[in-house]
Order: sequence, then structure tokens, then C-alpha cells
Amino acid sequence: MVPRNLWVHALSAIPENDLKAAADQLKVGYDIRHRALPEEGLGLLKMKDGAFGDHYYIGEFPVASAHVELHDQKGRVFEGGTHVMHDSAAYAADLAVCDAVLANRLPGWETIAELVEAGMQRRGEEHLKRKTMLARTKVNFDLLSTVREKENED
Amino acid sequence: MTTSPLLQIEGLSKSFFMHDQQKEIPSAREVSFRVHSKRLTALVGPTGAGKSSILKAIYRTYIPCKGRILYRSAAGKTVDLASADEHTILALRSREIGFVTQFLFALPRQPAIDVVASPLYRRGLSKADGRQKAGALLQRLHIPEHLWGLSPTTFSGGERQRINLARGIIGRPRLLLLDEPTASLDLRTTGDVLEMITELKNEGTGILAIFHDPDLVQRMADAVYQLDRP
Amino acid sequence: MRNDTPYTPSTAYPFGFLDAYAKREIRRSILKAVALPGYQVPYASREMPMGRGFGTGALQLTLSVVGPDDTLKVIDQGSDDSVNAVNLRRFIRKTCPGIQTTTLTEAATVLQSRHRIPEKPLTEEQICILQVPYPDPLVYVEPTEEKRRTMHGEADYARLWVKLYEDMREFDEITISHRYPTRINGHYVLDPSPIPRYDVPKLNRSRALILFGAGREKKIYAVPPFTKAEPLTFEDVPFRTETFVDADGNRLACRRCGATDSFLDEFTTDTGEKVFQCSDSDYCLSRSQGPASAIYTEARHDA
Amino acid sequence: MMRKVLDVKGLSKVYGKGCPYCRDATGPRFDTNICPHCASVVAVHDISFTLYEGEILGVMGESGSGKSTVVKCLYFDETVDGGTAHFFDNHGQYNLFDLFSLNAAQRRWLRYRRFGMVYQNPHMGLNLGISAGGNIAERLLMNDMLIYADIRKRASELLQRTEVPENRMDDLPGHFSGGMQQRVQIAKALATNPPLLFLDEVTTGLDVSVQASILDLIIEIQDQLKTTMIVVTHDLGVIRLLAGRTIVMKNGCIIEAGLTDQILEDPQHAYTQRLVASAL
Amino acid sequence: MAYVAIQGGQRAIEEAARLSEYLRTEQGIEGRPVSLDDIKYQLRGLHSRILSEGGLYHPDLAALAIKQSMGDPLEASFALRAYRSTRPRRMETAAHDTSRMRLVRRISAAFKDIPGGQMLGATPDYSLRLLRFDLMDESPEAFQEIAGTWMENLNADDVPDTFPKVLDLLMEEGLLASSDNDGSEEAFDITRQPMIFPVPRSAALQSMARGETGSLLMIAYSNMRGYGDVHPTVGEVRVGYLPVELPHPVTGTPVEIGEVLMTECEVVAMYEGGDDAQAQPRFTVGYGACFGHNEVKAIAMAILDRALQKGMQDGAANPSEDPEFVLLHIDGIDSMGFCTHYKMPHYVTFQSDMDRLRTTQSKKERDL
Repeated sequence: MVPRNLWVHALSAIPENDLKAAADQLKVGYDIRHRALPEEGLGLLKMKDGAFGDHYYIGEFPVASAHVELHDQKGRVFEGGTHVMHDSAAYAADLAVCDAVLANRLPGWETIAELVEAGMQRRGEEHLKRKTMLARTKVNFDLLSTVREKENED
Repeated sequence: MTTSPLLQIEGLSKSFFMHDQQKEIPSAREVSFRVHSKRLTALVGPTGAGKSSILKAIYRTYIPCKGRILYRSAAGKTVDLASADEHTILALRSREIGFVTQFLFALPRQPAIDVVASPLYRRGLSKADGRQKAGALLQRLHIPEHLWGLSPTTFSGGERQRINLARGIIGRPRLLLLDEPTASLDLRTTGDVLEMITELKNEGTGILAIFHDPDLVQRMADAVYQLDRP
Repeated sequence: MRNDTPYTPSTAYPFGFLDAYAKREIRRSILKAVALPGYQVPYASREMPMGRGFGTGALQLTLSVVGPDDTLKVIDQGSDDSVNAVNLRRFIRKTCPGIQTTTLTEAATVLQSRHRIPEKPLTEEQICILQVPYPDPLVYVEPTEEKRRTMHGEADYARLWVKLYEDMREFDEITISHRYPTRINGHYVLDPSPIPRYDVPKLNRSRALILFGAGREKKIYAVPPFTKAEPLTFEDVPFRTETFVDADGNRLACRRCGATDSFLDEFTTDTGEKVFQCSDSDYCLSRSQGPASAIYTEARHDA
Repeated sequence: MMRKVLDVKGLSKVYGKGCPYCRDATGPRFDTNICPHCASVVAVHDISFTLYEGEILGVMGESGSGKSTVVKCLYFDETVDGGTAHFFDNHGQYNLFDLFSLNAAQRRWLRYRRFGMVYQNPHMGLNLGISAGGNIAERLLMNDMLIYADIRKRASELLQRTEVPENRMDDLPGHFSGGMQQRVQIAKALATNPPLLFLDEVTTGLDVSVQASILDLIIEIQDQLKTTMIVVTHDLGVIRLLAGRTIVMKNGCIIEAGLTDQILEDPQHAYTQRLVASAL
Repeated sequence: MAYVAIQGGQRAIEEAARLSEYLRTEQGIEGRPVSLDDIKYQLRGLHSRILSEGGLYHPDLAALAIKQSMGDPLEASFALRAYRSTRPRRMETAAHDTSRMRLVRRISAAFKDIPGGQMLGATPDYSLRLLRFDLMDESPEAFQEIAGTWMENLNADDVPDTFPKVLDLLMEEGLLASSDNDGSEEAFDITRQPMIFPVPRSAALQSMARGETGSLLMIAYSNMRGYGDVHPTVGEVRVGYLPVELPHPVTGTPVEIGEVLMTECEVVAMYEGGDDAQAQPRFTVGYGACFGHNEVKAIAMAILDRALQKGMQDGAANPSEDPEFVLLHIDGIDSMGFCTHYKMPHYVTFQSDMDRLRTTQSKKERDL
């Protein structure tokens, strides 16, 4: 099982239509209340500079947030929430619902778990691609020196 | 002498410590004498006996090493010139104590007449009044009028010495220190200078003088102190 | 956003374009500026959707002070139809639903202007907001802001006066035409924005509150109502405004309305003739056609 | 009795962050003013002197002795790290380094109205981009003289007094000779008839004949205006001609003080003896 | 000359906008609208630049801005900046450490080889700037094939997830002062606080991170050429994706909410003595970082950071060391806006200028 702090990372890799479809289905049967109104806007990215450790702001990014409660017919309450780098509050709200469902293993959680797995798969491919960029462009100094030695022998 | 002296030197010693040689050079040792108003006191002795040093110590150009230099000021106070603070010395220099040396330090561009009158300017006299008084003096000392507006730095030794003297006496000091005032003068001007010194003395100035010529001592001095090499 | 996404952010602008926090900060800065007449209050100027220098400072002030009940007039070079004025007015109307716009000076409650103060006298009911490219008159003599701040604090304006002295020495005239350094309430000297000399006396004991907004330089300052405003000059060199006289010394008149008491624009016609016309279009139209000529009094129809 | 104009006590100035050992590890005894512990420069340490109305005090020393820093501190060009300085004039008494009794505007008032400064480098004292008259005007304008005709008249008088030809009044001093620049600087410093004038190496680098004329001018000013002055110089000739009293500085400290003729003819300190011997 | 109709201005503005729209589509039926993805992927350099100068990491909107501005970088980043003003600021993150960047490029000029290796990534540094005529008429098939070929046999078994920093090596050796900053200090936010000089270093870093590339380069270049003495050695240039984290609303633990592509550079500069006489001299360091893949900008920023540190400490000896000079003149939005505004009518002020000149001339005439 993928840990909770990677769910957004995974789910944001799958098409938004797929997520919306899944979320819409899960919402049925719950009274969804917002602990805080879903928000969209900007976040300020604070950095620690790599030389002195001074804090500074490098720039802003879009951010949407939601924090929901799912109330079922039996009166039970399940919490879910998220921040995501996106500029739609509705998207965050849907992610929050998924978060609540998956964290509490509510009915239908398997669908979300599959989406998370699929997302992780995509992230993994992306990761491999980036690492390959490094691997293929790595300057191999050992190789250079053997080549030179060979040249000298000629 | 019944009146109290204008200046009383008690056990004055002066030596110089030369740091680079780590050596002390004595200049005057345990000298005591008095100078009275209306009298000319002469210091005599061989070269190196410290005659000039004593004059400079009285004027505080030299710092005495030992002894007292008691001066009775116009205000009636007795001041020890050996230890008085600098501002007191400067005040006395500007109003009461004159010093005439063979050497002249003057500003390069200042006209002779202003050099002579400068002690008066510092007392607040106007330029016109100061120049009038200085002109009268220069006339008596036979400095031709066309030289008055020139800087004395261009003058001959004799002329310079007279300028120096004129500046020293123009403020009518109560105590006048003379260090060979006629050293480079011809006979005629020497006579004029001596006449003016006598005049000043008669007006009440106490004079302490060094003359290069024993005859002059004979002629001028009311009292003589003999100094020996320390 | 792309079309294939089901999630779209809300696209509605808040009233006055800026978010509430920004407007609150600007109002606070305005209060401070009014309390310290002529003092340049620094503020965190926001990026506006038009270029720095096009009035982004005054625009932020306008957006922070207008409410739905206000009537707004926007002019540039004295005229309501200047492209920049049109553009700003359109933007404000779009982002402040409900407000009225007008070209009539007397009908406006808030006036935003660039380079002119209207000819018709302003009243206690009005706020005039001027666009400012350079807020600091000391920039003539001192490029470093840190030093200028100290100079303002100590009311140290000698070097500015030296500039006037040097002008007099060289030209026998003070050559500053617009942005004439003006001392407010006996202390701070401000840059009254590039209004011509002609408008500087209008600052003195003005009945209306006059606000200045510099967006790029991030400063707000004010001349509160009934406050003394004196152009810097020598006691024996009187401050003179633009004269508009011909070679014989006669006052030129507006060729449209005949006014001889207004600031004039100079044109050369296609035939090479030099003509003069009121720079203040509302003043000119009101004189020639009566106040009914105002076109934007009712705003909603062209919003 | 003569009136006191300035009373300086324990003036100190350190460049650098300083440490508790700075003051005990520098000075003439160690022949350095750089603290071996923290590398701070003790530019001036525990300087005291008094100055009376109308007198000229010489401050002598080689470069790096701290002599210029003393006047720069008094003229508020530099902040101080210790000590007091009281300035007295007809209006009252001012505690120069006490930020609680003198605010920035008051210090500026003293600096531009009651004090004058002539720097070695005319760039420091003059704005070379504005006319000679404009430079003087600045000082007058700072003192609320706002009548153009009066400013012109006063500037012309001052330039006349300092022997700058009147027809150069409207020229930029950047084009003047070094001597003439110094004259304009002096005229500017005198604009408000300040009772206290600081002269920092004002003849250094000038031709001998020009030096002489500047010195004459200073003497004349002192004779006529009774201005009190502090003359900072490394030149014994300048000291001899101008100063009644002299202090000798080395490594930030006063090593000897006295009447100028005494300092030159009967120097007490080894350093002063060497200095005098090498100059004569 | 007739009086301009009151609505003339408005009409002209509208027509000007329509004309621009026409020019964008002038190809007519031959044309095809450029997609945002085309811009993101095929105009990467420009796109990266807009991300950093716009001050907002929003790849979609940056592409949109490029599209609507028809590729004008100043206009595009301007549009992104103005968009920022309409969006509320919801939160700020905790300080992020770049050691967690997912790298796609890392090089050092200070050492031949570095632990983990020099990895060039995608760089034009060693490509010949010869025009590639084969791209003039590129077929979609050929175009797609290139990507497909590259993607075959992805393999990165010996590439670690994170890499040590070159700066840390120097620090361990004592050639560099170790950073003893606990990071507790507040960062200055130039978008909410006016810069009143002197400003802290954080204000300088933020100003530069969103500064205009050309402006940064120009001032840094003045320092490199002789109006300054930073004499930099590039310790390291890193390009990669930084995971952005915020605390989970329910659990409070940090959650990765997205990532930003960024460039980071440290330059090692001339060494100087320590604060006190006993301290060893050490190399000095400058730091640069910005959104997107913008190496020239990051290097220029690092050089300027070092120059500004020097200026803040000892006073500015040249323009690049003067914080007020540098920070107030590198913003592309401010400077291009003000430059553009000179195109606006200025006839009132010009009238006033003419009045002054005529008055002065007539005075002169009378005097002559």
C-alpha cells in the first residue's frame, strides 16, 4: 500500500477525468461537509538557499485546498483533506473525498487504490526517464583515459 | 634694590635627552638670577653656557627640567613660567612678554609692515592703526618705505633683524627677551636699535638680553650674570 | 486552462480587481499619507494588467477607494478620450460593477488623472488621484533612496534649491517645467507628478483631497484638503505659470470655446497653421456646448 | 579670560567590530593601531584637548596616525565609539556625541552653520558639478537664506575674500586649479561665519607658492574673523606658521602636546624628536 | 485639425486589439493554432524563462501567456505577473531544501570529476551553433520517431536518487565557511513589503529569482568584465524537479503536492579573511536559483549575490555591488512598463517644456 503522503503525488499523475468519475461515484451516499471552504489561489514557495541556509522566496505556485468530512447514514464521520498544486478548488475537494475514502477504507476504496497504483506507475516511469537522462549523459572519465592511452599506443 | 623683581629665576636647569642616542645633554645648571622692570639685565658667558637656552626656557620654547621662573604679571599675580599651563603662557606672550631672536619666521606673502603690526592685530587693533604704529617704528629703524609692502623673507639679514625687533617691541611688552638683537647690524642701525631698547627700558620694560659684543654689555647692562658651561 | 480538464478555477474578479488584503493595505497607507502631508508612504504595489508607467499606482488607489455608489472620471492630458484614459476607464468599469463614469468634472466623486488637474475647481466632496512616475523630487540631486529618506526626514532641501540657483545662474530662469518641487505644510517637498506649472497653485489649500500613487516606485502620498502647498523658489524670484501669450503679449484663446483662462494644447494643422485648444476637454465642451455634452454620465450602456 | 570653544574628552573611534583587548593592545607602545586579536583598526584612542576662542590648534602626525579621523568625528563625518565633545558658542553648549541631547537635524545645523570643514581633497568638500557660487549658495540655502540676489552678493563677497576672481564665480570648480579649488572650499566653509573651522591637510599636494598663499589666507581669516581652527597636517612648516599649540599623534594616540615652538624646538618624545630631526 | 470624437480613443484601442488578433492568425486557412503543449515542449527555453520572470510556477498559464503575447517574453511574463494580482495568497510553504531535487543535469567547473559524476543532461553548451536545415521541413513521422527511439531501453540502475553537493565537499575541507545558519530567520517578501533600503539578502534573492534574465546578465557581466572582482568558479549547476510539500490538512505530515522545475547554481569566489585575525581565510560563495531551466540566469544571479554581499558589507565599489542599483533595475515588468509608457501622450508636459524654453530664450534674447 502506497503511504498516504504520496497519494496526491500519485493521483495528480492520472487524467483528471478519471479522477472526477471515481470521486463522483464515491460521493454517493455521503453527506459531504467542508471543514474549511475549498480554496484556490497561490502559495508562496519558501526556500533554503544552498550556500548559507538563508530563507527566501523563489516564487509562487497555484494551490488548491480542501478539508472534508464524509457523514454516512449511520452518523459516522470520516475526514479527508488535501493541498494540491492546481488552481481548481473543486479538484482539491474531489481529491479530499478520495483521501477520506482511502484512508478509512470506505466502500469503493479499491478503485482509488487502483488509481493510486496507476499514478505511482506513471510517476515511476517519469522517474526512470529522468534518471536515464543523467545516466546517458554522464561523463565517464575512466573511459576517456583508456581511450587516450590507446591513442598513444598507436 | 627695594622693589620686588619682575622675574625671578630660581635653580633653573635645562638638559636635553636625545632618545636616538640615549644620551642626556646638559645645557644650563642651577641658574638663579633676577630681572627688574626698568632695567636691562645681561647674560654673559662662553659659547655653550646655555644663555639662549635660558631665554627660551623663560619663553617656554624649552621645557625647564628643574627650578622655578617666577614672573610678576600685570595683574599682580606671580606665575611660574616653568609650570604654567599653555593657555596662560600664550596669553602672556601676546600681551606681556616679547622675544626677539636673530631668526625670523614669517609668512611668505605677508608685507613687512603687517608682520611688525601683527601682535597689535591680535589684540584687536584695526589694520589702519596697526600699520600707522608699525610704520613709525620702521621709519626709526631706517627700513625704506618701499620695502614695507614686501615680504621680509626677501630682505637682507640686517633688515630682517630689524623687522624682528620692531615686531618684538611694538606691543610694549613688560618683559623683553633679546637674543643678540644686533648681531648682523651695521654701526649706524646698531645705534638706532640700542636707542630704541633704552627708550623701552625707560618706559618701564624689564629686559633680559644676550649680546655678542662685550662692549655692548658694558654700554647697555644695568646688571650682568655670568654663566659657565654646565 | 485546457479544455479537456473538468476542473476550472473561478474566473470572476473581486470588486475592484485587487484582493481584499491589498485594498486594505492601500487604504491604510492612504490614511498615513493624509496624516503626514507630503510624506511618501511606501507600500507593496501590486502588478496590474497594464504597464508600469501607465498609471498602475493611481489605479490601485482608485480601485481601493471607489465603491459601487461612486462616480468616476478618468482623464489623461486633461482629456477623457485619450487612449490611456479610455483604457483605464474601461478596466475600472469592468472590475467595479455598478460604478458610474462621467466626463463631467463636477459630477465625479473620484477623479483619476494623468498630467493635469481639471480647470473647474474641485470640492470637498471629491478625491483627485494623480498618476505618478517619479515620486521623489530629490531624485534630481540624489540617486540613492536611502540618502533621500534622511534628507526628507530632516527637511534638508538645500541641494534642491541649489539646482534652482544653478538654473537662475545659467538661464536667469528656473527651467523646471512640470514636476515642480512643491513644499507641503512647510515640511516635506513632493513631486506633484508631471502636472504643468499651471496646475501647481491648484494644490494650495485645495478643497478636494489630492492623492498621488506611484506604482512602479511603490509610494503613496497626499495633499489633504486646505493644506498649504508652496512651489520651491527664491523670495525674490516669483513662481510663474505657463503664460500662453502671442508675440505681442496677448493671451491666446482656445480656438474652440474661446477660453483665455485655461491650459492650452498647441497643434499645427495640416496647412501649417498653429492653433491652440483647451487641454481640459470637459472644460472646453462645457463652455461650448453646455454641461449636457457629457457622454459617459450614464455608464452602463457601454460597459 | 579666554572663552572655551571646544572640550574633547576621551574621544575614541574603532573601525571593525572591536574586542575587549583592542585598546590595550594597540597604540605607540606596540607601534600599531591594528588589534592583533580582532583585526579592528583603533583609529583614535582616548584623545582629549581643549580649544579656546580664536586659537589655532595643530594636529600633527604621519598618515594613519588618526589625525584626520579626529576632525571627521567632530564634524560628524564619522561616528565615534567613545568619549565626549562639548562645543560652546553664544547660543549655549552642545554635547556633540550625545544622541539624546542632539538629534540628527541639530547635528546637521551645527555642521553646516557653526562648523566649517576644508578637506584635503576638494572632491570631498565641493560638488564639482555645480558652479563655485552654487557651492557657496548651498551652504547659505541650508541656513534659509532664500533671496537669490542676497545669495549672489554673499557668494561674491566670500570668493573675493578668498581671492577667487569674481568672473570665475559661475564656472564649475572642476575646471579650477588645485589652489583655486581650495579657495572655493574655504569660501564655502566660511559662508555662515562659523566660529569653528576644521582644516584637513589643506595644502598637501599643492605647489609651494600656492601653499603659501593658502596659508596666508588662513592667517588673515584668523586675524579678521577670530575663527577658532583645528589644522590637521603632517607638514611641520604649516604647523609652525599657523598653530599656537600642537598635539602630536601616533597610532591613534596623542603622544605629545604643547606650544608649537616647544614641540618643534624641544620635543620630548622619541617619535617627535625623530619627526622634527628628519624635517629640519 | 478637428476635435477628436470622444469615443475615438476607445475605438482605436479596440481596433488595435483586433489587428493583433488578425496578425496572430494571418496564415489563414493554412494556419493551425499553436497548442499550449507545443509551447511547453517545443519552446522550452522561452517557457522556462516566463516561469521564472513571471514569478509563478504555472506551466499551463505560462504557455498561454506566450501564446497570447505571440512569443514576446516581457509581455508574456507580464501577463503571468498580473494574473498573480487577482489570485489570493493562500499559504506559504516551510523552507525547502534543494538537496531533494530530482536532477536532470548536474555539472561542476571546480573539479574534473565529482562524487556521483558530471551529468550533462540536455545542454546546448557543446553543440555547434550551426543552423540545422534538416529541421526546416520536418515531417511529423520523423519528429515522433526521435522521441520513440530515445525512450527505448530506459536504464538507470546506477543512478542514485539524490547527489551530494560540491559545496559540501569544500565545506568539509574547511575551504568554505560552514553554514551555521539555523534558518529560523524570517524571509523578506518583496511582493507584500516595499523594499526600503537597506534590505536583507532574502529580498535580494527573491528580486533576482524573478528578475529579467537580460538585466541580471548585463549587471553580472559588468562585474565579470572588470567593474567588480567576484572572479567566480562555478561550483555546481543543478537542474531538476523539486518536490513541493505542504502539511496534510488531516494528519499534519508533509505531503508532496506537486513539483517545480528549477535551476540552482553556486559560485565559489575570491577568498577573504575571517572576521577576526585568528580566523582562517575562506572562499566566498554566491548563490542563484530560479524556476525553470535557466542556467545563464542562475549563474548571473549567483555572481550578483556574491557582489551584493560584498557591497552590503563594505559599501558598493561598483554598480553590481550596489543593492539599490541592482535590485531596483532588474525587474522586467517594471522596466519594460516604464519604457513603454513613454509612448503615451505627453503633450501637456511637452507644452510646459516648450513654455520654459521659449521664456528662457526670450530672456537670453533681451540680454544679448
